[in-house]
Amino acid sequence: MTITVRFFASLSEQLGMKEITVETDSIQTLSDVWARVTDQTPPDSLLCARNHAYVTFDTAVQDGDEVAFFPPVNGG
Amino acid sequence: MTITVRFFASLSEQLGMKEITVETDSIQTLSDVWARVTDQTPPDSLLCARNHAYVTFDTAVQDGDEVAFFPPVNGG
Amino acid sequence: MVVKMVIEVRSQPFDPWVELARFQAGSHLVPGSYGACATFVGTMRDFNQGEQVETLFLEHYSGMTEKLLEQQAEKIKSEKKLLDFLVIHRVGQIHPNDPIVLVAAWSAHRAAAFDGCRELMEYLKSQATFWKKETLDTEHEKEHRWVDNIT
Amino acid sequence: MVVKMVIEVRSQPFDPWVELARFQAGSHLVPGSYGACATFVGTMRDFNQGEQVETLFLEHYSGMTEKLLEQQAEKIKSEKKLLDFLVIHRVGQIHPNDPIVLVAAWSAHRAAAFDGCRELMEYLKSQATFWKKETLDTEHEKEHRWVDNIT
Repeated sequence: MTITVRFFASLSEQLGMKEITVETDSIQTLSDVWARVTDQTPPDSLLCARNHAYVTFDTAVQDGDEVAFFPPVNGG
Repeated sequence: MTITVRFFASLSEQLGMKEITVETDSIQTLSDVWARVTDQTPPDSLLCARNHAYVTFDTAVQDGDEVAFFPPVNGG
Repeated sequence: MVVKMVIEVRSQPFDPWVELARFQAGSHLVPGSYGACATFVGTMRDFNQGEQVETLFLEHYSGMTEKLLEQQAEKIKSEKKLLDFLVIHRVGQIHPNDPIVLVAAWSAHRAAAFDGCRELMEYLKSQATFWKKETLDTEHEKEHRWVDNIT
Repeated sequence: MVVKMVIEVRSQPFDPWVELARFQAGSHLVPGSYGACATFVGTMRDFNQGEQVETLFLEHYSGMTEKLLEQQAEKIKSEKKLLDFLVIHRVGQIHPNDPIVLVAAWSAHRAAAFDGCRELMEYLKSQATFWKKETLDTEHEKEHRWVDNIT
């Protein structure tokens, strides 16, 4: 399956990636996606989304999903 | 002493008075002022002010005071 | 420079957004100093307590009204460290969709602005010496009534 | 007529008072139907956490940000019986005194307008996918830092 993975703000700068496409059938959850794209331990404050909705790291991914990882938000 | 007495809104219409000047030395409090200008029993919800500040009916009046009686407020 | 809040009772219609733009463009607020502005605009509805309202007459106790609002605004401003207040309130004959009241509070941070604006508005509703008389749009003749509750 | 709230992320400067006047003059709100409008405007300050801030870069997750705000606004609107919401949020390069966010809530009565505006603003601050990077005005060189707390 194909998963689009996006990173934002300070996390994107730290990892040196904004967007990456993962093609594999060996991943099931967002945790697996993280482990597939980086060796780093996820920061304690890390947030994630699947298809534009907040989810937990044990949420399953499906072919075609857009997954995102980002630090705490602070708009306004 | 001379006291200016003012009435507002529905109370002013009921009493048929907007403003009246009382000249006498026989009054001490706002209750006395009320009794001097009308025979009516004060409505339960009646409010009063002395020189533009909310006061109670047992507040003393002095020469030159402006006293006001009015119903509950509802601006905004 | 002494900055003074603006608390105004006005007998002519006003546009709250124009007033806010004008106030912010004036000398009251230092650019870059305020992070938050909370406002409330009360507008005349064409219905109240189940009845169609044609016009509203707003009476006030000139002198006392302004004094109460200034005192309360000063108190809230100092308690919450607000930067400024703008209050405009209509009196006289008012028509549906006319703005009746504008309260705006500026602060460095949003909690103080929200709290300050709401506190002053609640005070205005419950304490400031304004009274409303409605002209109802009944079938046969005009009916007048003093509003006897806080809406 | 289907009335739709306006939730907008914008990369150009905006004037909140002009936007409010335009929105109210449009087809969204029936004149005479709303008695209350509560608004909040967040503006860029030139100081934060004790430092002089020169510019701010606001990043967002396009698509997710708008979706979250629309869902939350719809939820609050239905819970509180609000009539309408207007939300505008800047992204990109921002300078001191620029408006960053406008949230406005219209309702028949004031409690719902106040509560609705504040609830949506708190949601926006804590959940909407925006991130701020400040450029500080230090003596020698430009220093950049991602803001890591909710102000």
